[in-house]
Amino acid sequence: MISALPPAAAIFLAQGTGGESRSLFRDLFGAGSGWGSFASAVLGFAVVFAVASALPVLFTWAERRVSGRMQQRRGPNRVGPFGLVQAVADGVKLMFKEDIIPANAERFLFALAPGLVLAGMIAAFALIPFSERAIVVDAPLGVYLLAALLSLQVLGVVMAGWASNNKWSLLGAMREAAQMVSYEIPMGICLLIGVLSFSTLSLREMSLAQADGWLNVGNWLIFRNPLFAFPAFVVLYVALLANTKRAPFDLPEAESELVSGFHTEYSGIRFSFFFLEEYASMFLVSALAVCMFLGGWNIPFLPGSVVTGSVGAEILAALVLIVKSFALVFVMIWLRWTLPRIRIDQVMNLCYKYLTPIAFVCLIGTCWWELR
Amino acid sequence: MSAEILAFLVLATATVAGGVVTLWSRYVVHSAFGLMLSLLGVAGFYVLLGSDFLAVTQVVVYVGGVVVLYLFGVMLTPPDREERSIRRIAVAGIFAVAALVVLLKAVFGMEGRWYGVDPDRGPASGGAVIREVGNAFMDKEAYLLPFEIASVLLLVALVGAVFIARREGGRGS
Amino acid sequence: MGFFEQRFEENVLTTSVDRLVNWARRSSVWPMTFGLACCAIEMMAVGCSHHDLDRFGAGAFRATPRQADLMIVAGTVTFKMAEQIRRLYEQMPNPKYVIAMGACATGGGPYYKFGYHVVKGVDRIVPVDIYLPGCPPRPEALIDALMALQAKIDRERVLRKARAS
Amino acid sequence: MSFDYLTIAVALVGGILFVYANMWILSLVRPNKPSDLKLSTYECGEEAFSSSWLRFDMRFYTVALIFVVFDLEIAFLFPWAVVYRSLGILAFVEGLIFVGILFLGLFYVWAKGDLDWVKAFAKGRIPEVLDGPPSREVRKGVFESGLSGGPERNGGGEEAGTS
Repeated sequence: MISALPPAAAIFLAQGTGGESRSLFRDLFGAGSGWGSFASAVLGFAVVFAVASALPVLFTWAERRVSGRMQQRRGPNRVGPFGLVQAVADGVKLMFKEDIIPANAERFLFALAPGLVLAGMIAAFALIPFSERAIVVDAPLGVYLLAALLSLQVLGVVMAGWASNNKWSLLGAMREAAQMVSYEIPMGICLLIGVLSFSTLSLREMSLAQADGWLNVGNWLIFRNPLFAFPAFVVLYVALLANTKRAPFDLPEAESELVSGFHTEYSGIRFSFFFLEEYASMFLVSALAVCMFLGGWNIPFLPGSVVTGSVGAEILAALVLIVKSFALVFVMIWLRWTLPRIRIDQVMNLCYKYLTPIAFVCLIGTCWWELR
Repeated sequence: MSAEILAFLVLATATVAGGVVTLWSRYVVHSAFGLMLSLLGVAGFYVLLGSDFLAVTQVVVYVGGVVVLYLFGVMLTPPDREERSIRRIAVAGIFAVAALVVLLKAVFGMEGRWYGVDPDRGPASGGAVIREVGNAFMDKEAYLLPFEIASVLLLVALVGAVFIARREGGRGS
Repeated sequence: MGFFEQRFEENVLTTSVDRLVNWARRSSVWPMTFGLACCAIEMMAVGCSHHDLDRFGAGAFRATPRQADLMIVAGTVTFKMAEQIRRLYEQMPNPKYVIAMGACATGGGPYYKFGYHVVKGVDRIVPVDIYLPGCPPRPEALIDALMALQAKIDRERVLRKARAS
Repeated sequence: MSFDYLTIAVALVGGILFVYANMWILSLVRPNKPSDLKLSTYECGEEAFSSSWLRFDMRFYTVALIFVVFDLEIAFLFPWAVVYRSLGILAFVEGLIFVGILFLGLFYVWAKGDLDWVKAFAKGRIPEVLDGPPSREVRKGVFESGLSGGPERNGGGEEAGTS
């Protein structure tokens, strides 16, 4: 019966029918049969894709407006109210722009690279719990799987850089790859801290575990274990910043030295895929940090029951998570327009000589804290 | 045709195709990306066999780590292709045949169960595998000592790898 | 040439699509980070606080021609630089626009008579959409040139057949 | 469980298919006017020389090596972290030993200077003038090492001449 309804209605109906499904999408078409679960999976992908491609529209606008404010400018304000549809104009323009594949490039890999990067990002998006039930995939290995999908990005970037057969692209891609794999070490250790504290890998269960506590924030990981989890959160945030190649870690695409990094040769809509991935993954990593350290969808000072139960509560929960993630994204934008770019040796030093030891100390400290 | 067989066929095609690309491509970089495809296919097999932890570890360690290492290593080599000496091909051939023999023996030892999960056991439920592995790591009777030895092994690997890299780097420059 | 490009008669669908695409193109003219001489200083001033080219959506200076729509030839075009300018222009994807900024780029400027080393106008190398005189032009003038370019983009035909001339 | 990974697989394949579908559909409407010059490799307006598949520095490889080792370590620690709280002191001690041994490796690599991106800094050949504001002592150091022209640079040239 449900499968005959339009997707949005189906989601809420499926929720209303109760059951103990952990994901809204799981049972939509009768997950028992192979084709039914395939259809649910496709629907889940569609929803995730819509969310993941809508966010960059907002973020590029926010980036340009915020940067304008920080430089005492106005930012885009001609297109729509407050320039809100600026990103739509950019997108449509890029769609109708010529696509160039350089003659010396490896055509197949050149075409595949944006797809690989985008695919990893979208798959990772499916793992973010927006509320207790608004989650496409509540995989038992949530965080670990997410880290695995994020590590796929590196290959897409190297592929793009190598296939372009351009010196700037290859140099940018190698720098990017070196930076991304390096910062996966502190990132992984910080994720371990969250896993260790909650004894689960599922982001949804982590968010649930942070629901009630002292003033209803006491169970948030950064407050529950302030001595070690708070520095771990900072380390994780810096590592994620480097992983999404945002300034001050944007030296893979440093305009003043490497033109545009690994996507130097990409034009038009192909370039927009990389653009989309960068801005969507800003939200992705922020949501990851929020779910693990900042209480997920829980509202500070209000009990967890407020955001669970009814449909309205679920929507509220999703909004809370989005607002929290937006706050972290805003800090990313803020940092980009405040800090100068750092050098490659400083990037590596920061990773191996500061963040990794700090993360290790936090891990051991959390072990001790949980043992008390 | 059940979904499982279909998934198996798709994954098998991807794995074999990746392997073929790895062997016969013109550029070494293509080989590395072919290897990536092959390893991803193997990760899919692990999922089919009910061991999601192994699958994700495969992606994290092999696809996200080792293939990146290969790519960096490939970038290290001078762009002109290396000559293929007869001796190297012979050595590689011997190893390949040996590996094939072992594989075929394993395959025929399966007694017709070419795919799917162990029928006696059934697929592991969500997140159970990783807990089992964790408990086994921390069990004195099971894998506690190997777990610690693994860290020593990793230490040796780190020191050795960096030592070799340092020497090679010095020779190169 | 795209399959559907400039193939259709005027009707409500094609005119709407054309308007949409032209609106997108005019609202998002990304210039290339590319300056030749003193006019480039004024061009940078346009991107900065007081004048703020980003208000028109044109503030995203792209470092690579592959992602740029607009080439602002800001300064003196010497013969040595001519080849590079031509190649950079060619490497931009269609549709692409050129603003010749300043007296030198529009027609050689002060070097017209005795400048043995100066190309007498960048339009001898690449097609120019908007000429912007001045030595150097003030930032306001460059904004004016951008708005003139936007008016020109508004008249473009995407799906509609080109008007018989 | 199969649903979870099915969705992930659909997302992975769908993401790639989306890119190709998009490229195909939009190829109907976007302009396409290739020329030799347009398809040439971008190199700041110059004609591109040589292939760009060039030989890379060893440092990238070292970084990847260190990464793989730590990646493996993190993969080992995930199962440990999941069951940690149910095991107590034994898991703490074992984890401490495991991490400690790896930490030893990190310190070895650190002490040997393999973590330094600019090797010359580690060997003290170049004073670290680039880090932080230049103090009087550091600038003196630069002049003494003969790297930059300064008023006190008398000995350097003669030494080079005699040797």
